[in-house]
Amino acid sequence: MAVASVPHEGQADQLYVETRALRLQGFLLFLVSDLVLFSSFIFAYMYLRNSGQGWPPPGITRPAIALGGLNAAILFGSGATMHYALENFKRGNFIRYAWLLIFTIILGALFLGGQAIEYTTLFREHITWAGSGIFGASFFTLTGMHGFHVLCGIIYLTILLLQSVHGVYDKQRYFGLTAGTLYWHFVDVIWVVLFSIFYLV
Amino acid sequence: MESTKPSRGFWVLTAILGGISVAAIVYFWTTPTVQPWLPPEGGHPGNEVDKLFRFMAASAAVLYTFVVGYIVYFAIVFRRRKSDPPDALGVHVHDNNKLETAWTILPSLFVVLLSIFSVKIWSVLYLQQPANGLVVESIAHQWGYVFRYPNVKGEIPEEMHLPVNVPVTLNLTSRDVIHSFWVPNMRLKADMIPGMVNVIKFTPTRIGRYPIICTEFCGTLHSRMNGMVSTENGAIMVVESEAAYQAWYHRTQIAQARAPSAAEATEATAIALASGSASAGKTLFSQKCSACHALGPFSQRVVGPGLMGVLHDPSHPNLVDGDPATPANVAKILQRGFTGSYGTMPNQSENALSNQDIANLVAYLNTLK
Amino acid sequence: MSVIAEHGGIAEHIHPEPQGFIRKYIFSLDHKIIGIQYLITGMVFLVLGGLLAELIRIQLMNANGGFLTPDVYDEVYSIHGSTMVWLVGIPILTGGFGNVIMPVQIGARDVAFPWLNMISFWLFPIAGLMLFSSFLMGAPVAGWTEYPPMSLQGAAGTSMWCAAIFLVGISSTLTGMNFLVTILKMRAPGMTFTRMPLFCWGQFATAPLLMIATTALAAALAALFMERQFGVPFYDPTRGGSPVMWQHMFWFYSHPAVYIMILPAFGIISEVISVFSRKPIFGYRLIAFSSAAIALAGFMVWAHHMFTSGIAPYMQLPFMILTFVIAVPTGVKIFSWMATMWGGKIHLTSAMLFTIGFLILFTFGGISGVFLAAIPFDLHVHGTYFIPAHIHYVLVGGSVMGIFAGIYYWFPKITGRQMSEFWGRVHFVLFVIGFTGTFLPMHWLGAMGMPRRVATYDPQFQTINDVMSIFSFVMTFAILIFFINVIFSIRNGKKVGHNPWGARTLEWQIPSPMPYYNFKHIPSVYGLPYDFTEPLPYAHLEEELTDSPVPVGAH
Amino acid sequence: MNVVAWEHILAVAGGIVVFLVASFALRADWKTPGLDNQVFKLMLGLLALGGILATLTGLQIIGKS
Repeated sequence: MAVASVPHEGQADQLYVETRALRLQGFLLFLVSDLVLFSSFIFAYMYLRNSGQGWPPPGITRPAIALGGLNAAILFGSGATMHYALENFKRGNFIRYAWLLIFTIILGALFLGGQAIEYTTLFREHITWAGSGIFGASFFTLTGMHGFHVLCGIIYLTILLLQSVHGVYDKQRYFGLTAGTLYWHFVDVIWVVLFSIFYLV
Repeated sequence: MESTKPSRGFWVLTAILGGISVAAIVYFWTTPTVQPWLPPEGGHPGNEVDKLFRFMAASAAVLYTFVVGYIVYFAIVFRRRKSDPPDALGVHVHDNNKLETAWTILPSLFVVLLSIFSVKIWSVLYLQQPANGLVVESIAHQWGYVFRYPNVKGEIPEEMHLPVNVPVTLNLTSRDVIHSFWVPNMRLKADMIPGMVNVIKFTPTRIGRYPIICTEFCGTLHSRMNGMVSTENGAIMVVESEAAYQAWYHRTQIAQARAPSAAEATEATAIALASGSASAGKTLFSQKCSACHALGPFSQRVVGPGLMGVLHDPSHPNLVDGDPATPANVAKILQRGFTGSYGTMPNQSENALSNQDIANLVAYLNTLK
Repeated sequence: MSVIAEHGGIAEHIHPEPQGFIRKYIFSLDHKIIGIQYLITGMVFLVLGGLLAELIRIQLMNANGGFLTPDVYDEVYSIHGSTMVWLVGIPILTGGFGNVIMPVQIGARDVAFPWLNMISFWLFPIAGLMLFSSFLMGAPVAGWTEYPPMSLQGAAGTSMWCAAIFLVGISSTLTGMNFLVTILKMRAPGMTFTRMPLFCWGQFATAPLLMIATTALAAALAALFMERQFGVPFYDPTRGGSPVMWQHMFWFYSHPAVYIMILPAFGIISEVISVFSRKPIFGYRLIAFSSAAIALAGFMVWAHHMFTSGIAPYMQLPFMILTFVIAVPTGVKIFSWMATMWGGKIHLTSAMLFTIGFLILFTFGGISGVFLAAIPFDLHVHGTYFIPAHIHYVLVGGSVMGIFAGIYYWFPKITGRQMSEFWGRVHFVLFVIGFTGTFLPMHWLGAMGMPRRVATYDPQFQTINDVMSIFSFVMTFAILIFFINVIFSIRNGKKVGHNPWGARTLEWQIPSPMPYYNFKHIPSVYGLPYDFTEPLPYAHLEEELTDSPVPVGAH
Repeated sequence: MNVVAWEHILAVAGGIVVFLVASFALRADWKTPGLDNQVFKLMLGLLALGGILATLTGLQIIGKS
């Protein structure tokens, strides 16, 4: 019974492979529970919206669709850049990876900027979180929660960028980047849903 | 290894348990009332609920008798005895497909049976109640009930009178928090939720005084909304003969008419309603009314109740102030405003409405069916 | 051995045991210590919740009240319910037993994310303190369900309640994720899903419930908190919100929550009943899969709590029928356990007595659950004492009996000593008598017209309430005996070997108390752990009970 | 050209780019194994859908203000 007493070549890789599987599943489960959180609020929104007061409720103007569409395109675009950032990292193309990641972060920040403009416009029309009935409650809660996720994502990606500059990840071990990409895609995809239910229907 | 065949004792026990089960079935089948288990039954469809109760209680008794009987029997008969060697093992049976299939299929069949029976009673409760009859509204508040009757002005607190054998449609809502309306003798309950109207339909068939009980927690004095016939505390449903009911009704009508409500203090000028234009009223409605009133059924409350069919809804023959739903009375509310259980509405001057505006609005509301 | 080196992977790495008191016992990463922390904390809250229950029973000894003011009484039962569900039932059964036993039973050295595990645990006592601190600022009054608009009117403590339950929810979610990954990824070689002990199946079915349902509750709580603190309208009908929406979101969580509290107990029962009947569990597959079926169906029945809330009659029907359907897998389990007892050599130990008690009492609770599922009958008894009767039959008669069975059963594994069997039997007898006397009459009271959550009631019910209160003192006395037994046995209990019950699951094949690293070598598994006539279905366990040192290179 | 018109044009352009990129990435990744890649594929599919939505919004075919 000579148990793994001497760490040998490749054992560390074995360790990485196994912990990676654990961490990947754990991270996906985290995303699932986050999805449930969003779904619950979306259920609340749908429930209130269909409670027979008409939508938008009297006295409420919806946020402008033009800016909303542009903002959506920006966020979806950042998803595409993030995807290719990871692809390039996998292929060892570090410079292109870094630029794409920076570009992703900038697009994310732009999205938040667009969101801020949208909020200011609504505030100017006296549509607020607490003072505008169920529209204000559901719109600001859901988009605010999503915006908070984007903000966290920006911070997360910045940390990943700094880490990768310091050589934390290499071609064999880059689970952190995979997780970051998963998270960023998740935030994008949530916006597909939120965009549809708030701006399109 | 012992034999896997059941012993004689097992079959004797099964026979005994079967006997108890048959006794339980016979009891629940034939007992004239379910009195010791439920309060005296006072109306339809409470009697239907009792049928379901008999069925479920009999089935439960059978199932529970067998489960408990066998468990206790196994624990005694198959216990390890002092004489057994310390490492004695039980009969090693892992599976028995026939048995397992049987006890999956049998409960499934029972579930189907129970579903059919429950759905049948459910349809009696919800679908087969007569639509005509007396319409009463009850509004709960912290901490009590008030009742509105057709053509009786205002609200009658804590005592609900019903004629025997007349179908009743009860519209339930609340003024503040969630309450509930339960008359144990009628076996019926619905929550009274602010902003919503829940409906109970039933026919009292037995004269008597029945407690009305709130079963949703509603604040400090929730316990006070616990009608007790013995102490005359809380709200009571009085089911009486048609003659007694009519006498009470007329008495109440007169008594309530004499008590002027605060809204009546201001004298209203008569408005020529015939000149109203429904299309102008529609425009006006979207400007002045739609922020508080939905174009939905009465139960769809935004600030005030929904106004679809306000003049034509048979389940709401009364306006919020208790007067019958006529164009003149609607105009009266628009002139005077309203303060009461259903909220507060500004009066004519506060809403900046001209007499012609009111006529237009009434004409428009009359078109909503 | 090379087989294991390949399959065992990371499981072969043993970190040195931390030596400082704080790292070893307070902020431990060891699943066993964390599990014991959960058990102890849960027991503390059990005592607190039990004392609150006694306050309720004392108040109800007089129909006109007088012991507590109505407001204090409302606070007491609200915190009693919240404590028992969130600080006793769920943490003990998942965080407690799940942590101590589950990783060992699947042949792992720890859970997947030990740090996360520690954080999950520490959120729980913090949330408990927050919940009880709400008494200082006016505790919530609207019961553990906190229906708005009543909860919107409640005192400041209601917001504290939201925050506390939110924290417990995060703790549950993290535990669920952790256990799910552990069971999916860290089973020993050969430990397939059809060879996994049934307790692990219970945990496996519970973990997704913890993860998904709890998050939905978190959303509902966050909305309630925002409405109370910032005036964001979600539930207030006068501002466009909907109080019924809370009920949907709350019960979407809270119905699975009762399965969170019963599925692990099913697992404990399955283990105990097989070991003490000295025969294999009957119908292993059916028991395992019915747990999963119950968990899945548990997500689709929430509106059966809302038959009186004015949801459309046609919408009620599928919920009623699906609820009936859940009775089938539950019934199958009960029948399988009965068949396991048949033809056994039943050792009537304390653990087995509690298991038998579980079968008898839980079946009763299950049957009254079918009564409640039938819409017409539910319309009669909804919101009456029938409901507390039912929930106490399934949660005390079910979950708590399961917890007691588990403690008597695994106490030797955790401490190396056995609890007193004599006092265990006394505990059992008094507990069952007290329980039945307290909760059985509640069914009748509810059906006859006594609403729940009342501080005063119709005097015609006073005699029976007095009797119930006296029986509840008996129950409390039984629990006192249990605690004395536990505390006494930790120091003075009979020392027993590593496997006093002759059980066959993995945790009984290693020393008691379990060593820090669980297994010197990760075992391989060849079969089900329930067949007493076969040799143990494990390989590489030879050295576990010897004094040979832990492999040196392990780090 | 006012701001709104630019917003429309950018949304259309961005939407088309996103759709194309996501579709190409999806095609390139189509046969990759592994749990993470399955999730990526799902996400890319939804991202392509998002691109279509943004384009249609910019073209003022869908969307309400």
